[in-house]
Amino acid sequence: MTRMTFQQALVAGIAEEMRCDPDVFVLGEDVGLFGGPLKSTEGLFAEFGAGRVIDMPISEGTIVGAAVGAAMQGKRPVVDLMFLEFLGLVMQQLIDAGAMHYYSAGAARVPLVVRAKYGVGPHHGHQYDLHSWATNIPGVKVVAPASAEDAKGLMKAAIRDDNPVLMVEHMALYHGVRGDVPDDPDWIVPLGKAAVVREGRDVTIVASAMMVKRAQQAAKVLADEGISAEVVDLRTIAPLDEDTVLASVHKTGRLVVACEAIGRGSSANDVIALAADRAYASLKAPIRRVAAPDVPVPFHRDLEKIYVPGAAEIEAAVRSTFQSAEAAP
Amino acid sequence: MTRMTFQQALVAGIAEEMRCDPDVFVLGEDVGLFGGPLKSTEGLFAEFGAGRVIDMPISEGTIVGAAVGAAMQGKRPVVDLMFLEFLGLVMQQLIDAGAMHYYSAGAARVPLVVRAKYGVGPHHGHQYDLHSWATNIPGVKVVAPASAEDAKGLMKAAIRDDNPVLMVEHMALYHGVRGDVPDDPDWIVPLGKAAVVREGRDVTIVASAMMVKRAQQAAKVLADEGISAEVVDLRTIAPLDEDTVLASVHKTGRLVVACEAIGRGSSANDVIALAADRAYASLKAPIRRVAAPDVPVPFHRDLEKIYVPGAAEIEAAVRSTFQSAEAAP
Amino acid sequence: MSDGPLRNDTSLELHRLMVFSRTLDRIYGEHDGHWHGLEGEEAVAAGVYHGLRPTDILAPHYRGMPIASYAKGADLRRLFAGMLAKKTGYNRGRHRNDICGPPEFNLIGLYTGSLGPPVGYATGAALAAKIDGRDDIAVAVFGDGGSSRGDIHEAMNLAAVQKLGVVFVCQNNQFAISTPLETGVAGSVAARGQGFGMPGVEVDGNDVLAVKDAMQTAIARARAGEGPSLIEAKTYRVAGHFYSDAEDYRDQDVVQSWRSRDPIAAFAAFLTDQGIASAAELQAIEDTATEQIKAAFAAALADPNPDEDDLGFDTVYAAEASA
Amino acid sequence: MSDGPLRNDTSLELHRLMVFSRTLDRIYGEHDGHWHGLEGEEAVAAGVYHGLRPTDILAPHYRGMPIASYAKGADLRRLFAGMLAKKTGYNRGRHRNDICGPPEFNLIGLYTGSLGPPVGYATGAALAAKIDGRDDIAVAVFGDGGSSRGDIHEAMNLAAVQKLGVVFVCQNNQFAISTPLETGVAGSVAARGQGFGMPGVEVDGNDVLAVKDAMQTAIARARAGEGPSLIEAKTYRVAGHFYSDAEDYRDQDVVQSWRSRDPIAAFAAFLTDQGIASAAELQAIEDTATEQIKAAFAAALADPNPDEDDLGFDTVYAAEASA
Ligand SMILES: Cc1ncc(C[n+]2csc(CCOP(=O)(O)OP(=O)(O)O)c2C)c(N)n1
Ligand SMILES: Cc1ncc(C[n+]2csc(CCOP(=O)(O)OP(=O)(O)O)c2C)c(N)n1
Ligand SMILES: [Mg+2]
Ligand SMILES: [Mg+2]
Repeated sequence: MTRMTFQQALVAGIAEEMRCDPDVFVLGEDVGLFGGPLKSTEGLFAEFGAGRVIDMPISEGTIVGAAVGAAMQGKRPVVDLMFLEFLGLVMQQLIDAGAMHYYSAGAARVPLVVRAKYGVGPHHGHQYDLHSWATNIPGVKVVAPASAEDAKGLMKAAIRDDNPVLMVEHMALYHGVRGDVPDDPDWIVPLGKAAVVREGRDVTIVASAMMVKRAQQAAKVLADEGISAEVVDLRTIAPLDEDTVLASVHKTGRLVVACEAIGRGSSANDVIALAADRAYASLKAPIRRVAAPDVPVPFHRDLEKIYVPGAAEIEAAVRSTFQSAEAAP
Repeated sequence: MTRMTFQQALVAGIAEEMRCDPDVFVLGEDVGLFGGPLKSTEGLFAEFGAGRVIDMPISEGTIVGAAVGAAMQGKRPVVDLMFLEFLGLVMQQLIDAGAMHYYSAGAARVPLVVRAKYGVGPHHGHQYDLHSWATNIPGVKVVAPASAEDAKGLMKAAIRDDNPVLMVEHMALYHGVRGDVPDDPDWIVPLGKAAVVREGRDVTIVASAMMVKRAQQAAKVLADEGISAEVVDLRTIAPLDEDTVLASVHKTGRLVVACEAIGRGSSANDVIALAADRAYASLKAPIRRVAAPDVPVPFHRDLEKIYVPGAAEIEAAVRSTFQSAEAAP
Repeated sequence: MSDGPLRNDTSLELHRLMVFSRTLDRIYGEHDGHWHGLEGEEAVAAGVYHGLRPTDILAPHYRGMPIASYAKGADLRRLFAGMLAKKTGYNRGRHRNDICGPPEFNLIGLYTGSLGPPVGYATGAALAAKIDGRDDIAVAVFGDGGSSRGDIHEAMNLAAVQKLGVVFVCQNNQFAISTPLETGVAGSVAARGQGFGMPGVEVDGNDVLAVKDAMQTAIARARAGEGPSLIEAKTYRVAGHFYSDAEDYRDQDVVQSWRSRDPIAAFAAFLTDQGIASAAELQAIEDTATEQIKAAFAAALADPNPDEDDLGFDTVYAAEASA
Repeated sequence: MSDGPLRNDTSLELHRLMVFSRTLDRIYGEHDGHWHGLEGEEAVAAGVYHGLRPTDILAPHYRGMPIASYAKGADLRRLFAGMLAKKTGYNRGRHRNDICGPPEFNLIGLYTGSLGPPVGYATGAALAAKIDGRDDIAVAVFGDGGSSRGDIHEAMNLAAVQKLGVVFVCQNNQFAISTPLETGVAGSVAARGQGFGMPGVEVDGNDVLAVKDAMQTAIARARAGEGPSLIEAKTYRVAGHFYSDAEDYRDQDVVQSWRSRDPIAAFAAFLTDQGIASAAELQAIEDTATEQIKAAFAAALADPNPDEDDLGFDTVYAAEASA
């Protein structure tokens, strides 16, 4: 175990995979000597050189496109897209990449990781959480670590995965979160598996990335009120770990889903649709969604604070599921 | 009233708005002399000339971008994007356009319509239904007519709207559907209002575009079985007409949501999230989603048929909400 | 007709490819009114697609995808099956070989219908070759219409700064559906090469040897690690955008004048004039083409449709890490 | 120092803009370590942003957005308030004037952070002017880094085929964050003009009169309906990418050599040499700049933060059709 930040864990995961697989390489804007935006590739250039850590011109579609083409040739590119706000520039490449394996009847594989930073936090810019778009692309996986350990383990799994993976990295976690991270190069955190990060009996809170922290804070406060909340960290947002989500909702009978993206069209709704269908009989209360309003992220810190759903909103949503007068017509 | 096809109704709506507002103009690939893909702009070039029906080079991002810039100057551009499959090329422009009014504290307006053809049908190509991405963009509206009347009325409303509107046009409706369409140039179908296209007591089927037809077919079959299904045609997918959806679910107590997009990340989940929260107390059964599997649209007609949810799948989903043994843990 | 340092057998192979393309086009076009024919543009296809290595990467223009796939080694019957969405196609009916060649042959096609991005994929394949120290190259082809997509700009810039072995080819047939060159393309595609730090040449796209010559120069440069090149092959779309196109947007006299410059007829004349082949030999090529293509098409037509086995709804994700 | 047919008062205005920019930069940069300073590049900003009509459309480079906004008529205090996200800013704290100028002045900025698309928006504004029969023009500015985005290619092509009144300007400061010109830009941006059928010129971006001259030629062409032009103004980013950039990726000797070519000092010397202004007059300009900017900044700093009133979560959609 080594204690490191979320950012260090991401880089450590990439470095380990680069050491054991010569096909893994990194590309993106300012990933080389500069060390990547927010130090997202720090140290990789020094260790692996310009041949495997490649600075790119500002042309996001073609950076991801080039990575897709390289992946079709058997390489395992890791793209640093800088910010998730640039996802709109690469959607075409992702939808093509997601279709290749199926459309070619298995002949093509696209082992590709696209990393993207986002989220309201200290960086104060490029906050948009657009990951939900990618969940609506067949063949693409979407991963969102919430801890240093998962940052490393999921990164390693994403690099080993033979499919295009969008890995979203919340900037408030980057240098703020530390954790003990396994050193064994064979260890990974498998894609497609959620984690129950806090056990509870009365209500399930499903979250990912930064929202996991807030859900945990909320769960602590709720515990003092006598409400036992279970917190599920999705880790992989697509494809969803349906079993873990359903098992929890079957147990608790209540569901609150938290996400930082705007609610409309967000991946939170997938979780809700799953539960409203397949856990209906277990439900004792309305399913609540805690999400940002359908508004562009405002800039001033005070507005941002109102905009981003926090622990208090999660608490309120949970409490509301224990009020019986709800939602009568 | 004039009887016309869905495609003719779309064009008639544009032509009327062009006649009464000189700021309205059309741009896109092959919209001029050629008359647009699938005749989507037929006759407009002859009537309004090259100055207002403008052929564009193949550069979708910049076509929509130019429309955004023209809209900021007070014009009311109608972009023909050809196919919704090209949405991935213009997402950045849509997200910018959606933010402009809010971010400028009201100084900017972007009265823009982006039309896009899609859907499994006779055209047999460019089928992807990607509209759900746009629902996750703040400030953008998403509209999907299902009848000739709505095609005209919604098109006129979209052109008059001061916001960016994505209008998705299902190709199976294009030349196949006919209807009586009002001639009064002042008549519109307002955005943001769903329509109850069939009244029922036992179950609500929410659908849009081509799925409305299938839902109606299903409702007919179900009626013979003694199940009275109400069919809600969303017409505007974002922002959602929450009141109409909720009123119907409160009445019927059952909900099936049908969409042609892949289920994961689709706008169908917004409807489900709404009902699972605010109509929970009225629900008598699990909410069912009838959607395409999370798979790229397959090409062969036989595979396509299995892929696209049809009336039979909607019927089965409805029936399943009347089975009591459902979804127990 | 230019005559570069090409051996006679290469000339015959080029001719054969053109004839195959024309024959395939006619037979398939009769079957499918939405077929995007290559008639009149075969010299570009043959000159560009002939003679690549199996390990070279090719992102062909969508128009001419089957002949590109055939030139790369794909089987004609399976290609037809792929166009007909049969079970026996390379993609088991899930996708279409008319716009997407089988990746088994290092072909890159359209996985959705968007023109432009495949040029980036080809550039990335060349990046892979560079990282691996291979002298395999990538050929990326686009139309005059497609040349307006920002992807082309980005890919040329990236290939040039990274000195990647890419040959960019614009198959300029002077129309994009109904949009003529003048309102689609500003300046000149070939002239853009210089702006992106690479040689940019315009060649007569109806002269197969001129195209082949330009390709050989560009390929040599690419294999030598000297970087990308841009070739604009000027030709004309004598056919409609697709087979049943009404074509009421253009002057039929111009079409006729280009028909009279038919690249296959011209090359046939050249081959006989130069004594490279006799009329009988050329006839034999044509007969073989007709025979093979008819047989392949008939076989593909008779092949079974895909069934539940081919659906593969659970195979969207590649199953396991290969590492 | 080139000397075009500019009147003396224009020269003084250009100088004043440069001095304002430098002063604003210093004062704001001390306040915010993430500030993207324009130091050393002021001649490009002044030469490009000076003298546009209120009805001309300007999509400035993100670096230099406040001085562009000021040149277009925006109020300094409100601009600072916009950078500080105060209630009194043009956007009520909802967005940032450091990358987005107020559209009230026909400015187009970044509404999300993506470089490239605003060049398309400016092109569309020029299309609107053409449709309306106005001779207002659009100026679209991007960096050497931003020049690699496909948006630029698409916008240049569109502007040229449609003969739109757009002036494209590349503010080439030879770096994109840490990426030097050589690995970011292939060939030459100016040379791309020809490929897109428009004049493309390279000018010394540290010579404000050279920039202004090139702009005047391009603007005249645009107003006359003759189409777009491309100007590459070559300068150097002597500051870090942002104020607190460690800058360990480049040679400080090169930075120093460019510092010695400071455009403001050079122009000051020119103005006094030519007898256009005395040292005292120049000092007065500087003093006024310092005074006005300090006052505006202090006032903005003291302005209130936005509150619930400014949230406007229900104003994302423009309320009613204006028709
Ligand atoms: C990005 C994109 N935009 C539009 C289309 C629709 N489309 C298909 S073919 C075509 C014309 C292409 O013209 P060109 O590149 O010159 O090729 P040609 O058909 O002339 O061979 C268009 C516009 C597309 N497939 N992709
Ligand atoms: C599309 C896009 N990609 C990447 C970025 C991140 N980014 C912000 S500034 C910058 C460098 C821009 O370089 P250049 O255009 O030369 O402008 P300069 O900073 O040198 O003035 C980058 C990469 C962005 N804002 N938008
Ligand atoms: Mg063409
Ligand atoms: Mg720069």
